Amino acid sequence: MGALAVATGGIGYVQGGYVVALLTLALYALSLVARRRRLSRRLPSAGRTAPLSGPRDGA
Amino acid sequence: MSVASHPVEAVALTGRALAPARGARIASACGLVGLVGVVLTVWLGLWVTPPDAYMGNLVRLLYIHPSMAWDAFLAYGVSFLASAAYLWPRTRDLRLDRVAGASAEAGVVFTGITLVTGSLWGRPTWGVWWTWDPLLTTTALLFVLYLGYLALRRLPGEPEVRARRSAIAALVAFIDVPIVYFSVSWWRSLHQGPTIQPGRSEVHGSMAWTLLLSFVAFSLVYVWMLAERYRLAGLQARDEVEGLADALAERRAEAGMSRAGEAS
Amino acid sequence: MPPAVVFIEAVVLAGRFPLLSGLSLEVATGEVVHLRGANGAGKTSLLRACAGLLPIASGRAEVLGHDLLVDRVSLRRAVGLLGHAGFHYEELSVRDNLRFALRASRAPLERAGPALERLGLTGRLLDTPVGACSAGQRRRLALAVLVARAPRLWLLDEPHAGLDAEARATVDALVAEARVGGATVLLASHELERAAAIADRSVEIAGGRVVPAATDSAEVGCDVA
Amino acid sequence: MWRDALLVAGKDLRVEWRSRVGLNQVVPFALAVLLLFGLALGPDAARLRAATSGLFWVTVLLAALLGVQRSFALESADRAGDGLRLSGLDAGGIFVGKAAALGFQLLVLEAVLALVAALLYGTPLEGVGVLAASCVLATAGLAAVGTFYGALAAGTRVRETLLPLLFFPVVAPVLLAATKAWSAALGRSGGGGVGWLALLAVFAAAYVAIGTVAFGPLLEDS
Repeated sequence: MGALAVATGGIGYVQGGYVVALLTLALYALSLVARRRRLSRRLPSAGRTAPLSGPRDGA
Repeated sequence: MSVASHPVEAVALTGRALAPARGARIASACGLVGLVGVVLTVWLGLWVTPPDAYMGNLVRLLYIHPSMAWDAFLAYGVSFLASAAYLWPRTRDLRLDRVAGASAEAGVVFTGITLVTGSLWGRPTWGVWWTWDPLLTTTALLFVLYLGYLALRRLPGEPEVRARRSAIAALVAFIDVPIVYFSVSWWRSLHQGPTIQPGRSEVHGSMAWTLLLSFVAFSLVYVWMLAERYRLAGLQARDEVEGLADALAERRAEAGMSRAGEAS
Repeated sequence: MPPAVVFIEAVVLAGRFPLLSGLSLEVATGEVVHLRGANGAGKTSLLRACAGLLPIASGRAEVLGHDLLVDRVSLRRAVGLLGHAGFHYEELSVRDNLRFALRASRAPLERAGPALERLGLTGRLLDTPVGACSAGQRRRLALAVLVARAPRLWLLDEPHAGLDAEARATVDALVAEARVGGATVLLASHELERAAAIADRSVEIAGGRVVPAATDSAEVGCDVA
Repeated sequence: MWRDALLVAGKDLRVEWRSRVGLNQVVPFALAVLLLFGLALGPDAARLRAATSGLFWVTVLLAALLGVQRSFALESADRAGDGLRLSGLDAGGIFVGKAAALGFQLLVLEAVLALVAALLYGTPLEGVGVLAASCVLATAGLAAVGTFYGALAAGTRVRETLLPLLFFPVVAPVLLAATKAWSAALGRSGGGGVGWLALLAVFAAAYVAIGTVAFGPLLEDS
């Protein structure tokens, strides 16, 4: 890396910085969307709540 | 008793009530505008704006590094406020805990990028990958601090217990920030060393606009990430509650089985 | 007199597992109730919930007039829990452990002596660290703490377990004395005859709930009023 | 509250007196660490003398961590933690009591360590007033944060690894300020020792206050 910087007046570092920043943000964003999709597929329709006491099952 | 009088009912309720289409639309709008802003910033930052007389092309990092640091501190600030609000009995609500967690996670991502771009800035400028610059050092400490916070959040347990524990940890972590910054900058002033002063080279014309754009764009990205992570947390909470209903049914069935055992 | 313990559809969670899955029970002051049920039915969880150690996820739970959903801490000085663990500090002696427990719960220290005698903890034993004591002796110490504290609500989780004949008789006597003294006792035990002898009524717990014992009538002497 | 604190501190110190874990294990551990630093930084006296305050305080931090783990191991044996909760002691009192007991043990350790460090690294101990003051203030901060995070981590199964991760970043300023205060006292770097003491005092006050207030909920969950 050091040699690259000297030759191109530091542009290597700048590009490196941009790539790291954008790549990390993109990866994180994609992981969020992916996890949300996977979970919302697994959960049944949003409407169903989970009433706690539950129906009296003949206790 | 507020609507969130106890965790399980509230989680089921809020999981559904809070993701109205309107909230989601605003979030994706922020995301989109943010994305456009970022693309514009990159285009302007890398190609359009002139290299700086003093720093040459390195000044282009100016359009990434400071806004990342700003977003990190913004994220930690939001996490702190949400945690403080959660701890305040009247405004105690599990949604606040989810906001605190989501914002802290985004904060850690931004902090990581800040550190990398900071050291990339330092290498050509001072020949070292790491300088004990007060801002950079504080950021590094925050990075470790909030990694601990996230580790704490991932521990299993009751939603209420986990929320309270995380809120207190967030409080403690955030109070440490000014103390760290103050002590480090004082320590640095004892023996002067290289520090990042963005304002040193005078910023004019297109540079200033690009800088402003980068702040706005990345802040919008932060908002989108916060909203996205928040909705994910909502789903995760509902996932827990979903499982609970079956667990309750199973547990009650045990009563029946033991009855059968007794009868036979 | 208001009932000592009122649980209505109480749910207590450990992570996602419901320890209590909607338990309803009412115990009058001065009553001795025996909790029956298989292992893992929820007896210990009920006792720990009554002591305010477990958060009530939903339903209603009031012990000695304290609503557990609002405040699970202030009732603890009036409650005595005898669990499988004695809450002792291994390195401290029997005497120091008792003294610390009494001072911590603001009980008068002079009751320590008689309580130790009552449980047969005397002589050299007093100065041996609890870590060196046998399980039976540690349980006697836990009982001594309870006797000295004389709480209004006794929560006994299998008090007879691990005790010799003489200590078991002492436990029965202590429960009788507690009732005379106006205290309420919840007793979880697998020793049905012994428990039935000292309890006013018996309740069956299964699947984290109180279940009407279908075979009540068949069991002799269970519902002695 | 103070009565409860005294009671809990007395209990912790009596357990320590009976078991002597602190004396038999934590102090030797700290001495070993000092030796390791000596080996690591090489025999030349000038460098060791320059680094004395830093090495001393890193060792104290490591010992403090062991002290916190020991302090909460007491409460998990035989579910003594439940006993504390059931006794109805004031949560703030328990916090101050346990922190005070831990702090006292740390101060004893620091006294021993200071002498040994002076010996090993050949640093004459000057400005003992500032040295002692920074020890007291820093220890107060370490004990407060340690006890606080000890309770936070006590309820989890991963407390051995979670506690260091939470503890060290938060006490970084204490390490920094205490080291600088010591260097000033030992005449190594410029003045300003008093300023660092002020910072240590602010840190200790802040975390004692937070601990006293937030300890109740923490104790309940662990």
